[in-house]
Amino acid sequence: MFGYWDALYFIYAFIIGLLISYLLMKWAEKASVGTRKEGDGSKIYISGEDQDKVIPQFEHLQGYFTGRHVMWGFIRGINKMFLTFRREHTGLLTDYVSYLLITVAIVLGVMVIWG
Amino acid sequence: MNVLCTTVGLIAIYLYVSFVSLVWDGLDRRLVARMQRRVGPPLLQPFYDFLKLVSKESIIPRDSNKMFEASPILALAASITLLAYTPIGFGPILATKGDVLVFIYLLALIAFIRVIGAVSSGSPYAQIGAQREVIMLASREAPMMLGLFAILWRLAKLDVERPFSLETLYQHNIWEIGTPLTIVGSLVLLIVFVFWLASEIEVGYFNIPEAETEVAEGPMAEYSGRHLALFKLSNSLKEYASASLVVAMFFPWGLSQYLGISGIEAMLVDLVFHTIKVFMILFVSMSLFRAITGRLRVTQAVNLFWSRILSASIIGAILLVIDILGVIG
Amino acid sequence: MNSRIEYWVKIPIGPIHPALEEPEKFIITLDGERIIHVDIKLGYNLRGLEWIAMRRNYIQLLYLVERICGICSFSHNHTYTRAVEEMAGIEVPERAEYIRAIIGELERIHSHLLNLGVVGHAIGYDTVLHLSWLARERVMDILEAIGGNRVNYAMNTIGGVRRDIEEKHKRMILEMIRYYREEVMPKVEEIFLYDPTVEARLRDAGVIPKRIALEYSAQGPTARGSGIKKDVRYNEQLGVYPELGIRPITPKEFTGVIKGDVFDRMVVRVGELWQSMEIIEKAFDQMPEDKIKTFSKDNVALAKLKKAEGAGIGRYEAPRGETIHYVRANPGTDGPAKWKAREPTFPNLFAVARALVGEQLADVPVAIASIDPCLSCTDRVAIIDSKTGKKKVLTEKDLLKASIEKTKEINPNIKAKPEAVGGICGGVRL
Amino acid sequence: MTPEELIKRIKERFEVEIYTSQTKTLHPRERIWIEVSRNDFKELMKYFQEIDPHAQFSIIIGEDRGDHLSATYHLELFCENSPSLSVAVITSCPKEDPKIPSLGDVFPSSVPYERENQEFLGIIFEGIPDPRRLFLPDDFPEGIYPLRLDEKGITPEMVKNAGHPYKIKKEGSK
Repeated sequence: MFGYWDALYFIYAFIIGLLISYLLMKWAEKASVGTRKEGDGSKIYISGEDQDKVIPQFEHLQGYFTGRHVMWGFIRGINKMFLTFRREHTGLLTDYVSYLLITVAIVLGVMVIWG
Repeated sequence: MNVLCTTVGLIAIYLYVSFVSLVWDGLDRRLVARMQRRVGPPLLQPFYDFLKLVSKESIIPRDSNKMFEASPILALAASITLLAYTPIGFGPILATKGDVLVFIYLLALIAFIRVIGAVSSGSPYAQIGAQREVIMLASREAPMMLGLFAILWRLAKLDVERPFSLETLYQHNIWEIGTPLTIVGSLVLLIVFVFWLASEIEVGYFNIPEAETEVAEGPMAEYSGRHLALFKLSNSLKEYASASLVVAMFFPWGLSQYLGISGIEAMLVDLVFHTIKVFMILFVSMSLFRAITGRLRVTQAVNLFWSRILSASIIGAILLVIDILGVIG
Repeated sequence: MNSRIEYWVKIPIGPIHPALEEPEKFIITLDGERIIHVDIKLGYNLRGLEWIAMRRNYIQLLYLVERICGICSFSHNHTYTRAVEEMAGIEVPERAEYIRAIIGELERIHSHLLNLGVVGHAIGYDTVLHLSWLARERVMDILEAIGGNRVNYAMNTIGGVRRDIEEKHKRMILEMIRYYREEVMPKVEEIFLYDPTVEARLRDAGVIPKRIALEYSAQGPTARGSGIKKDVRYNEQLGVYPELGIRPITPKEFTGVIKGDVFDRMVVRVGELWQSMEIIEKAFDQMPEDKIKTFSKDNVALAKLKKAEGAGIGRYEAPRGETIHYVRANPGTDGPAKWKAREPTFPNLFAVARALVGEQLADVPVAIASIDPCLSCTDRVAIIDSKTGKKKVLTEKDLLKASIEKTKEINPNIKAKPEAVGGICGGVRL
Repeated sequence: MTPEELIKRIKERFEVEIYTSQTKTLHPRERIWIEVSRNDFKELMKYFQEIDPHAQFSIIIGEDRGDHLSATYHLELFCENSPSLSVAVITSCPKEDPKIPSLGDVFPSSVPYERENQEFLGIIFEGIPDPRRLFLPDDFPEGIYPLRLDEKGITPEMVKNAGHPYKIKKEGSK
């Protein structure tokens, strides 16, 4: 409606967005009571436990987060599909050749029907 | 001239949408409250919330890094940019060939910025919330993209000047083709998109990343004060933009051509009418959905998307394909 | 513990967490979102009731016991009076037994409706929470009309009940039962037996098989949901309950299968709502005219109890399961030598912690909510908060001082000067 | 199984003191109280489990009885019957050697109660699988058992605001 798009326009719009939100943030900073970065209030929330004390059984709390859990729910959710695919990966050459043949046959069939 | 026009338009739309989407939030809270036999908060409560949050002290956890503070700004910036590519009663401000990709990209970008902010906070609950958010993102995009591309592809066959632009949706709509296959296919896709919208704004079944009783608001666990306010505003904008997409795809009709007006007035009338339609689709996909469902487990939600909604999307797409290729009849 | 555990994520749920109504700590070890191990730490709500009980007489103890918990205040009170009556061999008039049964079932109705809502909230289904708590208001009103309070209605006394149920109360209660039968229960059944979300989330979540339930001696709806026909009112032939046709409810009568999951526990609760209403109606039909207490005055009861010897055990099926109270007399004084209570949540917590292994993180709130935990009942025992090395006991004044200091540190501009009120400490008036 | 049969069977195997109590309710309820020395205690509990494999363990009541510590275990046998059998087993140990065998391997549900009594009364349960504290905070001083009535219990200066309801002093008043 208004104009032509290219990457520059995207960056331009993003900069406008950044500007608006930065100004909003600055205004909010001025309007607010302030920011707290130290003291007891800046501890993270661990269900009401004190981060500084050694919490029994949580001695290794710092840096325990590892990336391998990230897709757990995803893999578990489509577990069935995953298992099916894995079952098809038999590692036998004949199986793969047969998949190839079936695919080719379908493609050929489609081409023949539509001429 | 063009640049100025775009800038003014973008800022005007940003102001309008942030007002309207916050009003919708208030309306939604009241509607749900009525469904739950409560009185509910005043209509302008989201504004009060926003102002109150802005005025409060913002706490930065000492374990957080710079991205924790930057991500609310980035999220809001991405949401504002998203508005430039959102069809709102007329084509997007920055409409062009293939801008639908930018739309999808920006929607995903907002979610990713939320994830980055959550991971930077150092809270274990936020990290679990972030990991759920990523999973949900990966699940909901596939059926949505397939459906959106199928519809745009079908419309692109109708002789449009800029295929794969969201503007196309206002030149032709999927119902005017009128063949039974497209109608059935579009209805299936409409259901897909109602679910997608619910998962995009994380209500009902899909309130998984921010599950209050499980992970204490998930990604937002450590945010407070103005940072949280900005995130809330960005979420409201995103909510409006994603609902706008559904409205533009399935209910694109405007009032202006029936009233016989044009120019700025026509755009205003269309914008207001579009907002009403957005409210209606949000009522179904957000308020009703929130009132009549609870939260699923993350595996159940992933399974729902990949086995049911994706297959519905595929069926819808195949129906549209069959219609145009004319395999049957 | 093997060394691999270091790489698993550990998440504390509690002491302060939105999933819990009361403080306690579940230490959950996660692999992805699958739970590998659950450990429990209690005692965030310690009030030292047993210690206090050694310094009270039998009548004062009645009030202390009632304030263990707000939801099952009648149950604790009732169990305690039964223990004392067994110890001293006191006979209770039949009408008092019927009144106890009626109030007990009213309490069961309100407790179960509360729990239905809490479980709804735990799965993010807030509509269930709001509507079931709305329905609960009706029975709360009745309890207020009878006992004068929404909770802690102080109906029991040693050797009977304090207040009679009059004709107007009877009319109100019957009207309430009609309301529940016709308007509430169909909706409750619709939600907890047929709703897809509830089915998706509660089925196969937090499964406690019958073997585990027996091994960990689960109580109440948790045990009955696993298929154990255990109900103290039935096993113990308590009071007039055999006349009222009490029988343990298992999910088999409703759904035909017993899996021992959260769904089954909720089905048991729905069934018990029906049963409670039947019991109340029957009790009204059979209730004889009689006096309502053995001793006209409390000091007469105390004089009788001074001569008591031996020990007594009281058992009662609270809404959450079996409550046991033990009282041992201290002959010659008007207070017991020992009083001890065991509430159903204590064994149930360990059973559910065992059952959570192998489930997902998302099941934790709902599984915990499904045993209807009453942690203030569970944590009733110790007294003081003390720091290592030097003993330091925090009184109310100290706590107030500490909180003022904290507020000053956070915001030096605050001028308000709060004062110690005295008396209230951790929910118990001391 | 009636209480009489149970008493007979136990008397055949163990040297214990058994008495019953009865409530004066409409349906009188018999409760069996068994006093057993701590040496025979575990065998007796195992025997209960032989009699009814589904015996339900309910509670341990630890008490400071002046010169010795006692622990009362309440069991419910045949918990699906009406009436079921309610049995209270009392065992005791001297204060200088407060040891009672743990039931962790017989009734797994008894472990939390044992932990509770261990921290409140200082009874040491031999062979308990999990001896950590359950209720008391981790920084509670060692060697103080709140429910003991002797010098190991709470001293008066540790207690504040837990006395009689009318004895709370207000600030300023003497």
